[in-house]
Amino acid sequence: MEKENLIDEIRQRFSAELESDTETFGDQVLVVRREGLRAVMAGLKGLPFDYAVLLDLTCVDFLESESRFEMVYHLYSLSRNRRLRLKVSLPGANPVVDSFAGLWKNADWLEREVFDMFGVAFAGHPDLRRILMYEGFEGHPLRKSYPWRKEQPRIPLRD
Amino acid sequence: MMELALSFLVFGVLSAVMILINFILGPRKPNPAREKPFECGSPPLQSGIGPVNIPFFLVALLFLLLDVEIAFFYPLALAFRDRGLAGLTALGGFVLVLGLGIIYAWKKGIFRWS
Amino acid sequence: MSGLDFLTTRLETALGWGRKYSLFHYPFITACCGMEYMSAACAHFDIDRFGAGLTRFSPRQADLLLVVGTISHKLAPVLKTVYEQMLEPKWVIAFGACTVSGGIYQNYAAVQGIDKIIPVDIYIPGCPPRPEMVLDGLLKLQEKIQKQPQDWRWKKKT
Amino acid sequence: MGLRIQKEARPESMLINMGPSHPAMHGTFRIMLELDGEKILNAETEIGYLHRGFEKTCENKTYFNLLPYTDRLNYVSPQINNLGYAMTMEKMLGVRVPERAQMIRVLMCELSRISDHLTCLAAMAMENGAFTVFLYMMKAREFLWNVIEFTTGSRMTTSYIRIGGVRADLYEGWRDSVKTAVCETRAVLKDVHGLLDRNPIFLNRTRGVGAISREDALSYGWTGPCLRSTGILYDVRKAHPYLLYDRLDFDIPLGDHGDNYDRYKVRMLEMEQSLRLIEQVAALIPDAALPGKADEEIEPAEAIRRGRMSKPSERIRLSPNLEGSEKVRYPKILTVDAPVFVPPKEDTYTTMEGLISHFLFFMDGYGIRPPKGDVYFSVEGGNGEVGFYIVSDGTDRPYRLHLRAPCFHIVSALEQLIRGRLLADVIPTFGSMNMIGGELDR
Repeated sequence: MEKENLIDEIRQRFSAELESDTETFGDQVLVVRREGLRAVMAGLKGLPFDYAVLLDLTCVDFLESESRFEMVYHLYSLSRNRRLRLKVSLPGANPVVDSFAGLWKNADWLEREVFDMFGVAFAGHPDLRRILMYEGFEGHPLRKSYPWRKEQPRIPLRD
Repeated sequence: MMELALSFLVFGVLSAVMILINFILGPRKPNPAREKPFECGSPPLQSGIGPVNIPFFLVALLFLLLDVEIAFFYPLALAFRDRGLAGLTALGGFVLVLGLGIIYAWKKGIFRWS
Repeated sequence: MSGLDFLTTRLETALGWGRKYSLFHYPFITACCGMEYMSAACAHFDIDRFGAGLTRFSPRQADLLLVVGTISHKLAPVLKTVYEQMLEPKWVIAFGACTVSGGIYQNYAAVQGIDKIIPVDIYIPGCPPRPEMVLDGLLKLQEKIQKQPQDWRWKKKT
Repeated sequence: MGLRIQKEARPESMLINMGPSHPAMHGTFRIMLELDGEKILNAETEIGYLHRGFEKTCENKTYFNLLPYTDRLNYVSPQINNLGYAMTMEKMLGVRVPERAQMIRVLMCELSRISDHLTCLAAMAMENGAFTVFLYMMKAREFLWNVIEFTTGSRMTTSYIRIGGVRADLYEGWRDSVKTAVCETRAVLKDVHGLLDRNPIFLNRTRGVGAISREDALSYGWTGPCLRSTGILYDVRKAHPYLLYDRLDFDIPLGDHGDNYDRYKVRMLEMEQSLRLIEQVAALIPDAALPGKADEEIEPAEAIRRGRMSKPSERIRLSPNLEGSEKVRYPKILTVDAPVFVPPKEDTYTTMEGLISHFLFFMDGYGIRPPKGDVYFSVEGGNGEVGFYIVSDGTDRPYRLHLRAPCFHIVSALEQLIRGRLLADVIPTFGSMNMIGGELDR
């Protein structure tokens, strides 16, 4: 399928869930509503579009804007050699989004990392724990509100 | 007779010194962490070691058996020149019996970890 | 100098000579300096020429702790445990800028220098230090071992 | 610690740590194993021991200053991370890189790729007992690092590939040192093929061990040599060609079972391809116009003094570490487009515009300020697709910089690969995945 009608196909199929689709610096970006995310993901992984690989999953913390967190998914379809970026904005209070550990197996660790770094909870995640930081660490370091050099030593340090 | 006693004396003292020198010259600084097992630096997951599996014992016994066998080769090799054919048959019998033991164990599959 | 003092000083120099040329090191490797440690330990720059070539991967058999690469706060207790489980007499080399002072990672995750966790004998700067700097650091440690008062079991603690 | 494995463990099985400080765990990876004798019943991995706050640090550094941090990500092939970051910024700024700089970049990245595969296979072979292979490969890597060191000044953490080009031109004797490096590496590869390819011990340890199916590999997001070992052809250099890879001919080796032996095999064949690439690029690169020995060279201080009246005509003797970025060779190695252009030192010393634009570039708040928006670009690294996702808000510091670390996805499949196998199979499986702490924990 040509690039254009692939996007039209997606736009027409998921018109309810899509908020907008733009193209920044040559990458195709779809902004999806939080409720319809699971349907869009399952649909994109399915056959007509065949986005079989979840390239990357990360989160950006826009401290100023009211919907503070924004999840960014990068999908890649091997057969069509196309990349796609999906964005979902989450409220700042207690950000929750569906977990895709069922669809892609690497989502398990990626989501644990986003939970560890941003505090975004993932509904339906098999084992949501910290992955990079240690148990006694309070707070989520990659949030803009966390100071850059605030160390929480795990054992008493000799000065 | 004399040089036998002399060699025992010299080598005995030498080996005693080499063994005990650590005990004599090693500094002693008791440290509680040293009693804990070394688990690559991370805290041990369970205290104490549970029951060890059977195949470990089998392999250990087999090793012990063959180690002793090798220990017997050494005096035989020393006295081999004047024993001639008789020495060879004694060694052959000894090795044959233990060789059968190993082949039996191999076929029974104690090395294959089910 | 009474006879006994003469003997003990001879014994100390002998001990110092023995200990400095038979350093078994425990490579506590974590990050990029590990690549430079590989070059320093391998054939081209050969650390074995100075008697420190034998790597022992258990603290029980090592007397030199070579801390190589960034130590993060999550790894700090591991480093402390390994250091305490080493037998006396033991020495520590801080290999690379991250172990000396936290290097370019001045943030919430990295320990700003491993002397905040364990006492360090020799600091090797560089990110990563060239293998020649590593060998130079090792020579300085050997000098230090030779000159420092040796410790042994029956020594009267002055 | 409420670890998952302690909760699920059966009372009579043995729980063991293959902890962070372990020779085969590259120092920063912990596997907790539940053993029944030698058989692994359950495994849990713990990472994060080398988490150094890369992404948080990048949010507080300017675009130009955070280049050295990208060296320390995959520190076995540092120049490929530099390339990934530099090309992401060039995509965002819309900057065109001169032809010669692109060729030098391909040469440097292929050298780094070979040293990455050499180090990975050396460590894997040593952990399986083949210490000779480790010494041979480290010797070969020294020759590769010689070329990199003479060009960039540092053996490993080079920060050589800058946004808009490269830092300095190649030095005079680079052709024959590349030639010696290539033939040394070929000799070592021939030896290692002889040592390991049909070695029964190595075959028993790796053939059929740690095999992964194609669906699982894709579901885990595998890329790079590990994915190609399962037979799926995906290489960013072919899928989305960048630099000169569409003009150079090289093929992509594929495995078939996706087990340790295939990962070893794919990496060995990929090194051959990289050597071919290096030879093609070395033939392509023309001999640079050397500045040549001018009759009279003056010191920078003298040039500044003379520069007050009129622009001095003599050449300025630059300090040795600026060698290769003289003015005459400058346009070939660094782009002249506005937002990333740093004037050559000769202009900075003598002309007013050079001084101002140089000062302006490095002043706080000015420098490189890409337009608002986010961009994702990826290159083919030693372990797979190294992708940079940068969100910029118009200031000179990235608002968010995320690295798509290939070995984060590869290592997340380790638990499934070793469950039910013997304890000794963990070492070759983990070795062939080439886990790099800096890239895994960022």
